[in-house]
Amino acid sequence: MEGLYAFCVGLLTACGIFLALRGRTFPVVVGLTLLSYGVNLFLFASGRLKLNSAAVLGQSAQHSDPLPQALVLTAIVIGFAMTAFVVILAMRARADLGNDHVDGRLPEAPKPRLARRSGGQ
Amino acid sequence: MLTWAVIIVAILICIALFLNLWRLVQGPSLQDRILALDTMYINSIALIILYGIHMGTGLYFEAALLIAMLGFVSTSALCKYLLRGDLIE
Amino acid sequence: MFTVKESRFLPMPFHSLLLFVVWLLLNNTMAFGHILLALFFGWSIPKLVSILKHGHPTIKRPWLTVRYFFMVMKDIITANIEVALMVLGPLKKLQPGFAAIPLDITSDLGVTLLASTISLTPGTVSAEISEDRKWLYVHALHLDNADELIAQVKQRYEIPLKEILGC
Amino acid sequence: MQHLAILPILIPLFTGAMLLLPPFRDILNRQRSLALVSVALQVIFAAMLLVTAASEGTQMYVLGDWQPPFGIVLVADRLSSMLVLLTTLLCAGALLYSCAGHDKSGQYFHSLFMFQVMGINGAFLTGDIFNLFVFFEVLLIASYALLVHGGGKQKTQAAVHYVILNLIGSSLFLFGLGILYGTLGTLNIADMAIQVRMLDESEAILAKAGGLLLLLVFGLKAALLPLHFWLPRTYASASAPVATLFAIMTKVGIYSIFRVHTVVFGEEANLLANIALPWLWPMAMGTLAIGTLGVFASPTLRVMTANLVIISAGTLLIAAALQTEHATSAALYYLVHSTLVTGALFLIADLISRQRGKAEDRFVKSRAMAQPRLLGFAFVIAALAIIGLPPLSGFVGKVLIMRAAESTAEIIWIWPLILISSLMVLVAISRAGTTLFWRVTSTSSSEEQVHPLEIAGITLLLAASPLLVIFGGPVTEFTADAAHQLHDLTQSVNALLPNSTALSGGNH
Amino acid sequence: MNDLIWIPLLPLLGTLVPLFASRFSRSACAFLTAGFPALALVLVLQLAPQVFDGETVRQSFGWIPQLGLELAFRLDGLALLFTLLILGIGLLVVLYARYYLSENDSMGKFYAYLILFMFAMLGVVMSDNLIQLWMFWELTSISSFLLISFWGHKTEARKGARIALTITGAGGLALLAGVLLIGNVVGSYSLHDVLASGDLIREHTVYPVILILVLLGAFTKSAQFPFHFWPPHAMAAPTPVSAYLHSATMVKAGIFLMARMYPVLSGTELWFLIVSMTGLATLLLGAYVALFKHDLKGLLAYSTVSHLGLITLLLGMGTDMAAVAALFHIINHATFKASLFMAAGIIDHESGSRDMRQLNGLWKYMPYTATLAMVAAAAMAGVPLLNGFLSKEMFFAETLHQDSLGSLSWMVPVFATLGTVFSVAYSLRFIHDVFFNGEPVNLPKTPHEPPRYMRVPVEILVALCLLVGIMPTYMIGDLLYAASAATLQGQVPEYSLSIWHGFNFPLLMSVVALAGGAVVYINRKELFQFQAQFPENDPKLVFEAVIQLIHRQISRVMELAENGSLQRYSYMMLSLAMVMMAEPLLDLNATAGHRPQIPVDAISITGAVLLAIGALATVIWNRQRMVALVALSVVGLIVSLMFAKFSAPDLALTQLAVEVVTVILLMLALFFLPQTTPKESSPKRVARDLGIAAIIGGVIGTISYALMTRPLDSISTFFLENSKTGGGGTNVVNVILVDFRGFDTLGEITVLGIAALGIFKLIARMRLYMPASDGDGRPWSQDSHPLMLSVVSQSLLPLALLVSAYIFLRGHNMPGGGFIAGLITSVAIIQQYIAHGVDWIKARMKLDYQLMIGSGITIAALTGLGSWAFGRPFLTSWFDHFHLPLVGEFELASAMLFDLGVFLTVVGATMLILANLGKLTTSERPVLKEHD
Amino acid sequence: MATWLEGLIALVLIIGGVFLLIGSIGLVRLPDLYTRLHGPTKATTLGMAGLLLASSVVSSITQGSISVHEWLITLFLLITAPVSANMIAKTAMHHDLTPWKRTKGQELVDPASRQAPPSDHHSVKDGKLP
Ligand code: NA
Ligand code: NA
Repeated sequence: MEGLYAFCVGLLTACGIFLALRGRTFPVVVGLTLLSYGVNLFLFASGRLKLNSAAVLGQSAQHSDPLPQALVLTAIVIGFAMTAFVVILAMRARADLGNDHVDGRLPEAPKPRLARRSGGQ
Repeated sequence: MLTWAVIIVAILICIALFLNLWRLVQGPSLQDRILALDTMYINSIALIILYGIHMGTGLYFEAALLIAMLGFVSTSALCKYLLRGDLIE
Repeated sequence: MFTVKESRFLPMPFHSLLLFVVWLLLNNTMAFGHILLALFFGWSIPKLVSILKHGHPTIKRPWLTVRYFFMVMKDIITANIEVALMVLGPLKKLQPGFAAIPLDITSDLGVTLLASTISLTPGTVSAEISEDRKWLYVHALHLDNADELIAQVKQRYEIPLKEILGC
Repeated sequence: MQHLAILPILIPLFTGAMLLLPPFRDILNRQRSLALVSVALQVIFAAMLLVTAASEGTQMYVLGDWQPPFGIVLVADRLSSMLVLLTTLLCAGALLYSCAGHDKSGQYFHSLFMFQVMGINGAFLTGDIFNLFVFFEVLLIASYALLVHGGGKQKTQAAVHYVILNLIGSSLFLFGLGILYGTLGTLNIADMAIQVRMLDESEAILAKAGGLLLLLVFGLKAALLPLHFWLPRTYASASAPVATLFAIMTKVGIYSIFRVHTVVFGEEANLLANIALPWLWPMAMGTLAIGTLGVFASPTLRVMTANLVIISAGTLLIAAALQTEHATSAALYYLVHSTLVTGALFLIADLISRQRGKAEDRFVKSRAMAQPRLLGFAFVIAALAIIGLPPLSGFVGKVLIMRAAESTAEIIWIWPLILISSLMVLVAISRAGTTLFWRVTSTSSSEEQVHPLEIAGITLLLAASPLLVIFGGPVTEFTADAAHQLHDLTQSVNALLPNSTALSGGNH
Repeated sequence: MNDLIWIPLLPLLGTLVPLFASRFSRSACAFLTAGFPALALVLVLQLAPQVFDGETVRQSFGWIPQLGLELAFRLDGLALLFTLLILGIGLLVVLYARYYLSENDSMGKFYAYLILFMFAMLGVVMSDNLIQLWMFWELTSISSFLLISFWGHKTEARKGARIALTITGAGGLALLAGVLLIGNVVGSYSLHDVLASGDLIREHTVYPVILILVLLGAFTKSAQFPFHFWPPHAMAAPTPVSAYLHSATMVKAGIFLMARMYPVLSGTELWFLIVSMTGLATLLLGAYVALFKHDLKGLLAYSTVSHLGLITLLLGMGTDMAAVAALFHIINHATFKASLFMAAGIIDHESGSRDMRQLNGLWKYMPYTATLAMVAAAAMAGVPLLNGFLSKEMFFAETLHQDSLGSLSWMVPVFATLGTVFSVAYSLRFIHDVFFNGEPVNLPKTPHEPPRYMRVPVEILVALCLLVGIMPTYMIGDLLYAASAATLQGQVPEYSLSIWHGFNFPLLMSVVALAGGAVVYINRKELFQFQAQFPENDPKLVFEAVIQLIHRQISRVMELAENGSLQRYSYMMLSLAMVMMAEPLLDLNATAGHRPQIPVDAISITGAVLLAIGALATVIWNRQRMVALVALSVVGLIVSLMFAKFSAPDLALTQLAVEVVTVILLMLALFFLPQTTPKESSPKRVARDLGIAAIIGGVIGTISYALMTRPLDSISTFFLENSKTGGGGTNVVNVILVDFRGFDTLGEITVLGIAALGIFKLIARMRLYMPASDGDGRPWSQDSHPLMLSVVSQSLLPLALLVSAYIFLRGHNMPGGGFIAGLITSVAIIQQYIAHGVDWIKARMKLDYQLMIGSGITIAALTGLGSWAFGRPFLTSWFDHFHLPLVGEFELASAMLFDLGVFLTVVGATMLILANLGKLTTSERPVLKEHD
Repeated sequence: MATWLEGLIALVLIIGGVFLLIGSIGLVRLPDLYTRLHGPTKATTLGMAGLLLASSVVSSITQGSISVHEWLITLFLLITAPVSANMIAKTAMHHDLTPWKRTKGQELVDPASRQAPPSDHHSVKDGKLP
């Protein structure tokens, strides 16, 4: 099972990173979301996997490590806040810059030659 | 007997999930995919309930309840998007 | 019997009842403390959300409601089995179709309940409601005769619903 | 004051929250008053904390009364309390400046400002690695929001880069944390230092990957090569008081490297001793070099200042890489100096830019400023300090760092790099200054006058530079003690884990 | 205790005087300004007898021990010599400037800079600590920058100042390195210790490095070849500045440094070679170039360079006598050069030009000034009875005595004579070309004598030239002796300051020089023509061009490196992450540990396949954004199922709720974004990104596997054991969140609250393009709020809230808690927004989300604060069990109040975001024409 | 637990599972979206009901007290499933998804997608009351 789980973590991470490297804001955000899934699963697994042993006292004979779970919960919430921000930022960037490229300019556009070099003094 | 039944049902649901996945990948329309996702939510509820029976615990009931609620929200939001683009207008 | 006027104290009595029951369901208990809590939530939540209330449903015939409920349950089971057979059966025999059901029921809740019932029961899914609320478009998995379907729906579901809701 | 150590976090937190609530929420003047009172309190308490930490030893605050390593602790030793005081001072300067009207150009300014300070102070004070992550996120999200304060294309654009890079960074942080928890089984930094010594070989290998990931994340915050790319544009486009506050953010990264990679992965880490070192050297030198090139190539004063921040990060990291008490002490002095001065320089750049009309702070011919003497004076002070010319604080910091490298093999790299960097900065800033102030078309037509609060803010920050020289003796003595404390692992671990003997052996 | 420190301190205080005094009359301003330096001069003179007695007056205060910096001053002979020059000539310059500066010039600023510079110079010469010396050294660079750029609106002034600053700044940095090395070798920066450690230093392996670094400092400051080009450009400064900087002070600082370090660094082959050869080259080059300058000040500037070369050459010879000669020439040069500059200033001031092609025959217009200038120029040329003659004689004598170049030693006196020939020639030119040589050409003003007191400084200096030249022993015997003793730090050689030493070789050389100079000057036309063949390369232009070139190249490099491409930045970061993670793993022999593994089952495989396909589908379909979202939802669902499966019900709940809200947010944003992503990544980039993504994924997977298969001892046992007894809850995860690590949670909700505020800021004033049709060009449906959805959503709301309350209340003991409850509530409200729209809700429900956030954080934080009342640390929890009749037993815990804060913040933040996003648009849609 | 009860529960469980599977088979097998909608909306409700019934009984027995909260999920699904189906069908019609060629009353799709009465369209032959 651990191997399968690790495979899932790795795959999510890889997919997330690939998308995070795209040039448009939306795929990047989606990639970051995928990446955060991978991260959360990874962090969770740092407490090792256990079946039927939720960290609720009196419900099962043994208990899984509650600490990583608490950490992941915090991480999920923070990740949510961050994703929300970056999503709206992507909208704002589209509104302000006229396109949804992460650099705010489209790659086809002719590059302005040596933008704003300081003049001689 | 119950254990076996649980295993059989689990396998049935797994097959169901694979079928959902097939539809989700296959499409062809977005609606098909949304429908597949919606069905997946329901099958997941079943899976969780089954897991609860198997493990003899009620700890996962809320998860099932939540999937029921949130699956609906998700499906209606996706459809609203296709209809109007803007979810909250 | 249950005709309830809008009250400030209990703005949505049916919801209050529902919530009361659901709370006890959720907690799987009849402990006194939870009954108190259930009463509290049954009172407070409707009070909170009453501001978002659309119309106020009134139930004229409660016993009919119960009958309707069990009828629908029975129909769900039959419909499920029918649909299951159709799904598993040869596709060649399948004869899907659209139908437009003229509506007599007018209230939002009535239309919604009818449409829901239709979706749940005979091999039909409510697809669309016309803007003027006079037509319900349904899709049937197996449509032999549209008129028959329409008549059945009106007879079996719409009329009781109208009675229940008193409209 | 039993609760002194947590006040630098709680005061801004409560202030930030209160600013959202009725008596303050819609009235800017009330917000300003509350924020200023709050920051004054913060300065006072931070100073008290510093004095207490220096006189009575490290202050440990056990949150929730759960003893370490189980609960979260705050650790106010000399180093962290010094940085907290620095943060509050910087905040005070920036806040004074912002009250001249910069806080009007968007909502929630003061609230966000407080939250950012809370995050920074928290990051400096916490003794728990996951709590450090949380405070990192607090300061980051606040910085995202503050960055877009005032609006405009450049800010949005810079924010996209800044936010996305940091989101990836946060993910890496969590990977690192997961690895470290998965091998060490603890989150308390001091306890980690103990546990790390007991790892077997294969666990140590895994923990190393985690430790290096953390190094990368801290390096991203500290803007080290090749993770610095976000900084110039971000800092240059932020509104002035915000950029000023940002000046300390890179230091949070450097501080974390000191805290984690000196304490946990330091000399005594057994298999993992000094794992960061092979990475630190090239990063540090490269950062200093790229920052210098950046300063030289900067088209505007703000970009130049941002690049100066990178230089200071590189210089600090060199000191970190030296891993000696002397170097750390030097770094701490330099840190205080460079933070305050670059902070002030952002404010000055804003004033200059306002008085130069369309040319803003670009190094081109423009109309004359309305108050060239006032601004020129401030500019010269800041410039001298940041270049590292006597008699201001820069030279002390730089010379201290050079001296710390004196007897090491790396001297043949460090000295030339620092000196050439200084020279290039000197050339670039003298070009910049002469252009900004003297290459003018006409006398000023600008009515724009500097607001007294703006002067107050800048003065507060700049005054530190000469004071740091005049009181250089006591200050360096303090930084030396702080460095000693940091490097003296047994002392710091004992301070954190009074019952650490009970834990020895790692069997919790 | 003595008052040594007041000597530099008085001028420091004096810098403030002109700033205040400038409001009075110009004379008052000058007078007041002169006060403090004059006082300092008095102090110096007071101490002079002690110094003449061979005493070294010292005073020091501790400052920054870590740095080796102390405030330490010394007054020995060398310092005394320079102090007198600095203060004496400085005072004359103050007087002179009073008349020189025009009404437009800010006198206060000028004097302030000048006195500041004086302070810096005094600091340099009086320092008893090397770091301190360096500090003042740099201060001279800075203050001279301010002086040179005094007329900053002139391009010349800006450039000249920058060149000076760059060159001397560079030298200063080299000096710093040298000083630090010396300190390292000696173990002290105290001059006292350093001067006593000459042998130690000379024998140390780093001696050559130290020597070169220190000399770089000295040479740049003293404009030695190849740094000789900055003083001429500093001529853009007002003439009083030139008179001061280029006679007695700035450029002499380098000479001073060599003299100061003489006992430590000199006496080696290397010293001789570098110093004397540099001096010789400078001497020749300066003198030669000076001849061709048409600008009066240019001529003087190069002449200065040449004389500095001469002094350097003397110091380089390494003999004691040569050092004495050098010191003597320092004095002489200061006097005649200062007076010459002042005279040049007067000429410029009164005639409006400094160009010798315009200036002719001024003798007629200003005979008195002309006389003074001619005397000074004669001193410069080394005419007998003037001070220049004496030191030049000594110089010639020394050139004859040295033999370090072996069989080539004869070249030194020959070149020295040659240099002096040019020196005589340019001096002649100065006299003849300006004061005689016909009539003035196109002068802006008709020249006349200057104001009376403007001449006084020149008169005093010229008088000194004469007096020293005539009675040297009486005038400066003691001073020179003391200075020599201090410089040599030992026995002063026998020397004679008499005017007449008989017929000897030096005299012959002088005669040759004077005659040769005259010949050269007479034949200057040919020489000018010869020189005209060479293209004139203005060093300033070259310098600027080099700087510009560096600037351009660096800008280009930086634009390549920091090209503003996020993709590249991310890639770099991730590459580094990859290397950092993968590098240790190469040493990992066995990935799997010994912890028993869980067997795989069908459900897990199904889950894994669903997750994998979902994730891959998200990637593959990422360009059809909506489809990608659906695929993403699958992944989110499976992830929460995984949490459920592996015993983390709280996580499953949270993940579910967050995932749905996230997808809703993404859809909200997607409405305003393009519906598809254009294909713009090149195959190469895609392959590259795939590669790095795959490797990082692989590495992370490997690490995860390696961790999971190894046993872990963690602190968690403590939480399991103390959750019920110490935290009052059985859901350990929740107890950790609200109690053990409640501080994290406080931070976390703060993050959420801040995010909401930030998003609010982003939304404010956002101008968005609202698409009139969907991605495929279909018009939007006109049914904005479908009936069934509205009705059902409405009736679900109370149910959802009830569930939310349920989840909230049980959180402490069972899976749930404030955060999940908050999200459920939020989702329920969002559903109302989706079903009914913003306007509808807004008209009915007036929830103040900002207030909710603020009070949520406040409640949570106040709960934590509550423990202070009981003398416990922040966030110490409290709980107890109560028993009420009928109700039975129940528990109250402070953690619940904390959780309420969490709940409120979550609802407030989520809703602030979504409700405000909703406000961006209206339900009014442009209706596209229907086809009928 | 009594064997007959266990057997009964097992049977209910399996029936539930089968219906769930059939719903998903329908999703794959049926020819167009409109027909596929039927599978999940119906078969699954019954399937879920079976599972939840079994769960309710099992946990009632294991916990020793009646466990009925499972019915809440059924309630939720009963309320929401028709709406989900309705929304999907709405979007399908809005997007003019072509029904399977053998579908009767296809002409209704157009007025339906505009929420107009069926008469709004040209002649309606099938599926409309006279
Ligand atoms: Na809207
Ligand atoms: Na002439």
